[in-house]
Amino acid sequence: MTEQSRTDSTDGNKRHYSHTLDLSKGKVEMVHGSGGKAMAQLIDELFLNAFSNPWLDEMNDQACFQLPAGRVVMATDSHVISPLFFPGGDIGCLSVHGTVNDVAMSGAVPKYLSAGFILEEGYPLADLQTIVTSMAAAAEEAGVYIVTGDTKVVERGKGDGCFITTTGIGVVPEGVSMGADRVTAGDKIIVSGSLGDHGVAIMSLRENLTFETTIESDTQSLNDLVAAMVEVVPDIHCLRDPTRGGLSATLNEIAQQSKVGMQVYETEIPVKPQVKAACEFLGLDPLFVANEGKLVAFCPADKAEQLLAVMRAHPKGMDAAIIGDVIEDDLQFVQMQTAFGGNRMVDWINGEQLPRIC
Amino acid sequence: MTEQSRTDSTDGNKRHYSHTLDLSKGKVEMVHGSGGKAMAQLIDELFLNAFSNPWLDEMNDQACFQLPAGRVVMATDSHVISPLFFPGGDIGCLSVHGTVNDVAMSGAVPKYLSAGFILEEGYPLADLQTIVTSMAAAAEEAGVYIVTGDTKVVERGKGDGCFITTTGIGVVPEGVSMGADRVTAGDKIIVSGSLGDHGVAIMSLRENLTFETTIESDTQSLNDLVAAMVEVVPDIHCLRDPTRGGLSATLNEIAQQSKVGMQVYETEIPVKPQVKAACEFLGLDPLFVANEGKLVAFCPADKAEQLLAVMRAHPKGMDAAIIGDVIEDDLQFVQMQTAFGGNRMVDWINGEQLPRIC
Amino acid sequence: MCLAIPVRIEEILGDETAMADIGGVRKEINVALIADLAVGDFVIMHVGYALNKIDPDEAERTLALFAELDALSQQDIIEAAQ
Amino acid sequence: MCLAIPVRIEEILGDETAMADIGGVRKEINVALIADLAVGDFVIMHVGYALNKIDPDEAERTLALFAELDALSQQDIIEAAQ
Amino acid sequence: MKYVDEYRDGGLAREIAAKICAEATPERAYHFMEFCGGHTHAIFRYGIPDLLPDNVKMIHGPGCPVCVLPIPRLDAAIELAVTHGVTLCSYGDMLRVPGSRKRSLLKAKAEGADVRMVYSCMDALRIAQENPEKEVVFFAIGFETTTPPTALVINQAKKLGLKNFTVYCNHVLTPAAISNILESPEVRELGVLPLDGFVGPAHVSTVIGSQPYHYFAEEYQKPVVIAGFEPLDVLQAILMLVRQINEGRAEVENEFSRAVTYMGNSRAKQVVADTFELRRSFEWRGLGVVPYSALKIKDSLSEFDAEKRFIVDYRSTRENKSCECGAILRGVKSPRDCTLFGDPCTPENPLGSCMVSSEGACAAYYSYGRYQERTFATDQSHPAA
Amino acid sequence: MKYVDEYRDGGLAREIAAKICAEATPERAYHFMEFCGGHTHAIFRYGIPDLLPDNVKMIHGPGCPVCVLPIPRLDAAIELAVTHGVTLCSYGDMLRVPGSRKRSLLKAKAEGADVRMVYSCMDALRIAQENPEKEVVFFAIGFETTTPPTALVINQAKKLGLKNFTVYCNHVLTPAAISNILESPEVRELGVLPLDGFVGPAHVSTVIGSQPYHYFAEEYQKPVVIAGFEPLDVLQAILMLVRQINEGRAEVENEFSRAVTYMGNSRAKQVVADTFELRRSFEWRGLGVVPYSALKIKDSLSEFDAEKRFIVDYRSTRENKSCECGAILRGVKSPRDCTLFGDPCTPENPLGSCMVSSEGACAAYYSYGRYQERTFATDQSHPAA
Ligand code: SF4
Ligand code: SF4
Ligand SMILES: [Mg+2]
Ligand SMILES: [Mg+2]
Ligand SMILES: [Mg+2]
Ligand SMILES: [Mg+2]
Ligand SMILES: [Mg+2]
Ligand SMILES: [Mg+2]
Ligand SMILES: [Mg+2]
Ligand SMILES: [Mg+2]
Ligand SMILES: [Mg+2]
Ligand SMILES: [Mg+2]
Repeated sequence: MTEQSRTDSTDGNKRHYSHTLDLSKGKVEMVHGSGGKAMAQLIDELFLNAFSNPWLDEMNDQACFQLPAGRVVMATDSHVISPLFFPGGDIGCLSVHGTVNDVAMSGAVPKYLSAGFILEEGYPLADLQTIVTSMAAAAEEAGVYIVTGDTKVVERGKGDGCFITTTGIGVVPEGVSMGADRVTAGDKIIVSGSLGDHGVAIMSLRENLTFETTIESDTQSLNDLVAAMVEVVPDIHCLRDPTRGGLSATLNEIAQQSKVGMQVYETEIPVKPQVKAACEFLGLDPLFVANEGKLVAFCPADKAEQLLAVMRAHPKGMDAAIIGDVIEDDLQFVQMQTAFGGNRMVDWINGEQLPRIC
Repeated sequence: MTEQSRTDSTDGNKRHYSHTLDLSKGKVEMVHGSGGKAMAQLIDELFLNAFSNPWLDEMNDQACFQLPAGRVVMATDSHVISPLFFPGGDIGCLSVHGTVNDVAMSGAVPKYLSAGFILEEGYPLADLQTIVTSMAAAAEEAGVYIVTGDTKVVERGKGDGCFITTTGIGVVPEGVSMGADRVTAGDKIIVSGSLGDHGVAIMSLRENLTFETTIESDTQSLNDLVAAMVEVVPDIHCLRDPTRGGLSATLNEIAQQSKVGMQVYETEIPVKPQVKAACEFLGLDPLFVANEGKLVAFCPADKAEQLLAVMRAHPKGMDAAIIGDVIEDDLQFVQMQTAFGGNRMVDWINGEQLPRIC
Repeated sequence: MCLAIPVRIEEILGDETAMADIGGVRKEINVALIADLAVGDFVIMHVGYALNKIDPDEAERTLALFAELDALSQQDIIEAAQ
Repeated sequence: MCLAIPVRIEEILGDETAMADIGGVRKEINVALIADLAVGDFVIMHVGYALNKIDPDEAERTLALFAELDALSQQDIIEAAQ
Repeated sequence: MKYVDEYRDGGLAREIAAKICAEATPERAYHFMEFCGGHTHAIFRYGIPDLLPDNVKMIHGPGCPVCVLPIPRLDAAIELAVTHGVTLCSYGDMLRVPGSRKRSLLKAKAEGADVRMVYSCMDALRIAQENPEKEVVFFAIGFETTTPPTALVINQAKKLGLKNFTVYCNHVLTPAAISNILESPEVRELGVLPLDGFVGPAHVSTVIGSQPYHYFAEEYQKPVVIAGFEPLDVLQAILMLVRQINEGRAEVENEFSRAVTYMGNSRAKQVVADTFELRRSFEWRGLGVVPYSALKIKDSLSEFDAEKRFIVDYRSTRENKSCECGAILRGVKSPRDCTLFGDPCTPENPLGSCMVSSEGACAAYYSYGRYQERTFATDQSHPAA
Repeated sequence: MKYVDEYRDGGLAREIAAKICAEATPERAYHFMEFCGGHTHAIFRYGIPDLLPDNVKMIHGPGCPVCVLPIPRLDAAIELAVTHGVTLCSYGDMLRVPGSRKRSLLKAKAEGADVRMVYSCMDALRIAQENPEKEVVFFAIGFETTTPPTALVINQAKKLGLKNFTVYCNHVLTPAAISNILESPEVRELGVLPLDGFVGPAHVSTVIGSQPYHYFAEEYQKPVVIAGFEPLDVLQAILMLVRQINEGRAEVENEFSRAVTYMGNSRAKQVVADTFELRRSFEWRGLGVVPYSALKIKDSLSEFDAEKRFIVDYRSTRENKSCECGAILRGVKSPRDCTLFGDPCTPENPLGSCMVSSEGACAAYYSYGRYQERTFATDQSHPAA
């Protein structure tokens, strides 16, 4: 092969480039989204490298995989968190967890992910690599494959570093049928662990709040926890991860969709002391604060203790707790008995005065 | 029901809000992404309204549908086009076409879409509704359903009005097996119509280029065309939509993945006179300009005429043409015999000096 | 708006700033309005500023007031029951 | 950089601007450098400015030059074949 | 958390409540106004009305700085951001309050104005330092609690020689508002507003001390009990007020003695006196024009006064005429009396300021209190038990 | 398109090519320099070398304005954007040229500098009008073709009274560069660069006319044929040069008579003369310092001269020492002689300016010419036939 031909030579399936990407000092440039060789190189050296799997390696504009007949679940989340790196995680792993969890909340087993990147011109490639590496690790931990993707670059000032939209595909096991409208009076309400960690970890970084905590985001995938739960109690009525809007949004949404009321008990809701303290001085309610590694389960009362035991036996559900009851209520109110003894409503979060949290 | 309770009342599955969204003068506010009632209202009154289908109407954080056993295809595209509205389309229909086409390019039948919206604070709700309505119409035309989604709002100056990431799921018919590595010397190269329309339509709007054409973007879904093609010639080796980077990027990518060379003939490549003219004065090559409603097919030479006939009989392939041959070439070069008679390379597009085109 | 919270002074950082502990959360606050501040003092913090010290004896006394009432009310109940 | 293209003047819009047609594409261009411009004239456009008019007779003559060569070369070939 | 958790003990609460029930004479009604929105919030958040006998009623006072700001001054802040193009820094609650034509600072922000939410006035100062090319205005609202920090940043701006930082001062004074209520025809003549005593401010009093309230107790013969913002503080104060009434006393008592002294914080008072001077009069939403009820920046510091640097236009505006915020802030109506409450007025689409601030009576009612309007089992057993 | 398509006729091309083959004397070699990058580009894009006999060789000249700009002046433009914070408007090709330390305007943009690609200098003027708070600098490069538009916008800026618009002038002159090549030791003494004639500029000549070339033809006895940028124009010019050589003539002939007159465009020359004056000397990449080879803005218009408004620092810099751009621009080397060509130097990662501009010899070679280096079937039959 002549010298000049090296430029275009291939090494197995890998394309060869005359320069490797400058992953230490390089920046995202408009050309990385142009559809040309620079884009191909970014995809090859950054994304293919990190995510490599048989489906992605095909390098088609789509991935093709075999699924058994049955019910398939699809979920998507766009991630725009700021800052991109935070205690306990980054947008990379978060973008895997966020979608894996939405798939898992149907009781399904998540299998494949797609990832769409919207990068801002000037974003450091080194940071992008950290993000991509974190995604890869999160996918591996969750047992899912990132099989297809897309990369766009927007001009400086038209984006915010890196946005990631992931979509997940999963398969629902036989006998599982959950839904936000399947909750009935008499169900118990269970959370898988302490609330508010993610939102407080993010807020602690906000320029004009700046406080120090040892709280880390709880961002994690919950599909293994769900699999354990479903195995023992297949007839869970509903699962939901209380992300934006926190527990209050989740309870209110499901109350409306299932046309029920909810009664929860403040003393039973696990909240870490530092989260409580931060909420106290910021004037927030921990029930409104986002989580990224917790779930709320609604299950028949007679299965609640059994389910709780399974959850507590799992490392991602050690602090699980039964926090309340689903009740009949035409008005579909969510009420909370306070630690103080009174009863009050738990309304939807109102307003957005927080940093972007997912 | 007491007066105050009306606020929380439900009407069938629909939630009731004390004010309806101001779709004529309202703007996207941060609160529309907060996970609270304002977000629920945006989703209900804008997205659910436009996209309504049995899966989306379940209002879970994921959609659940039945698929037959077999090969399933998944594709994703993030859309960041600027401007959001352009001759022949807008980001809404484009975001459906872009992903439907990526699914279809495997030979699969696209079935379900997810949609992730990243909205910039201050974006007019009226424009958003136009976009969403256009998506709904495009989905209907393509026979796909938008079954799940996500909405995020970023602060003014951290986005660019509206970004949409769609992911599609499709099912591959028996006997179809395409891939970018399946192209072999001797295959014919066929395009489904004139090239460069989309990119030129977008460029004509660019502030500092400003020229007038009657060229409209070719944005359209190609799944029906593909279905017709696959029915007659199931053993098409590869399909690809020449979007960013244009025909040259597609040919070069596939040459490398299939380890072949390509020889195309300039006189056979359909390009509209206005597109040619615009490229001429901008110093561009039509082969580098993006398309959003065209495909390139690689098929065995003995099936080429049959395939061409099917394509020409379809309204989306009327101007289809055989433009070249796949040849053996260790260096995997793409060459073009010019109308002038010389032979030259068709390299990848180089640099990004164009507006964002998809 | 008048949201304020008792915080414990952990460290005096300068003329006007101190590190405060709030139930395990640490935050730098402005203490320019407080005379004779010492580590271990509790102050009421509002919008990042210490407004006043908390008097631990008075705090005890208020709790005792609740407790006294308690004792008193129990006595009442006993009396009423007689 | 010296990219320039022949365009046809469609309409004179003012002292210094005209609407030009470029193979069906219309573009407003600056014609301040051109004297005695008329609709129907062809000009060479560079970075949005007309640089000079195209002389249709000279254009014909150049094409004829190619053609003449053609005739000539055929004659050569005939001679060579004899 | 120390000094917090022990004041939220449910067991003690029930005992103090029992005491109130026992001591409140069934034959008479007790009407106490909690001046502060902080108390209003605590009362609803902890469900204190559930614990009180029917004849002990809490009246919500005007002590919510967000609620009492008149619309023309809010409009002026929006205009500063929109027309003058300044970077307007505001505490969070203020952002969503509807001004004229349903505009708000948050809507102005969505339309492109540079509006920033700050946690502290020092953040506004920092923004000014970091953006020397921008005019930064701090939208200062609040009672005596919030005034000393504003005074400190103005002095710090002077020390730093900042040329691009001003304060749009809307600080108001608690005693003037209490006077106004006690002097109002509703209280003095019409008797529409029965008012037997005051739960006095918590954090305001840490600054001004208990001394200013003695005038009210003596002049108007109304008992005042200064109370902390924790629920036990509130219950205890109510009990102390019931006792004063029963015993015919009208004194100032200090339940919040752990943070409030007779004279308050003299350093804080001094920096305020050095920085601000009394306005002859100031308009309050609900209360109308109240003489000597607000502060402005002293002339010697006028370079930091946004009202001096910018031409601020106060057009008179009409509030939504069905909104009862004014009457609610005077204590003569309750949110329930407003026909707009809950539909269409909600925290997502507030029609009045009282539905915005978490200390506003309407918001507190809406967010915590709606369910109380119907029968529900008060003796529900504990689920996890 | 009229005046385009008829000059790209493949049939005619083969006939002219046959003529060249027939008339070029096999015993001698013909070395012609096409001065312009536009010709270089056309030669590669249309595969003209395939059509020429082996003894007719084209030498690529320095007529690519992007290629000849010396690095210190590019660095200065980057500094204007980065250090002075101006809005720097540039024609597209210039954005990707590597300056010192691999910096480029595009990389500066990615790092936050306000760099705008413009299609026309009038866009830069418009940006200045629309952003009165910003300093807008137009990075003017180019030969006589591009100079008149720059002159027009400077005069328009004066008419509009713009205070925030300046031009960083790097306009250069074609005749000076031709002289320099003809005077170079490679041509005159060493004979390293055999040079039998010139294909003269197309669009430059529409402005300056054919008159200036007569000096070269006479003084240096080199034939010049001014040619259009279409492929038939180029072939015809080559044929005309071959004939001049064969006939021992050294004249100026005008193949591009449809657009080029003897005197050129007098209006354009006048506005240039009114706006610019000669620089005593100017550094060219490849050619070194060339006397009276460039223009600067006249003192009377100095308010629009970026070099007068900003302190522009020209640090001497070293180019990549293996990059042969300099020698290529002088015509003494070909891209093939550069060890960096193709690996690592590519259009995506250019190491020299000649790999950036589509008129640069390296880029033209790389993008269109690589395949020619190996044997391929020249008589492939048509596929669709
Ligand atoms: S409910 Fe709304 S409209 Fe009615 S008084 Fe309260 S704030 Fe005003
Ligand atoms: S190939 Fe690159 S390094 Fe070599 S001369 Fe050309 S531009 Fe310079
Ligand atoms: Mg989701
Ligand atoms: Mg999620
Ligand atoms: Mg979810
Ligand atoms: Mg894509
Ligand atoms: Mg940004
Ligand atoms: Mg795709
Ligand atoms: Mg696509
Ligand atoms: Mg594609
Ligand atoms: Mg979501
Ligand atoms: Mg923007």
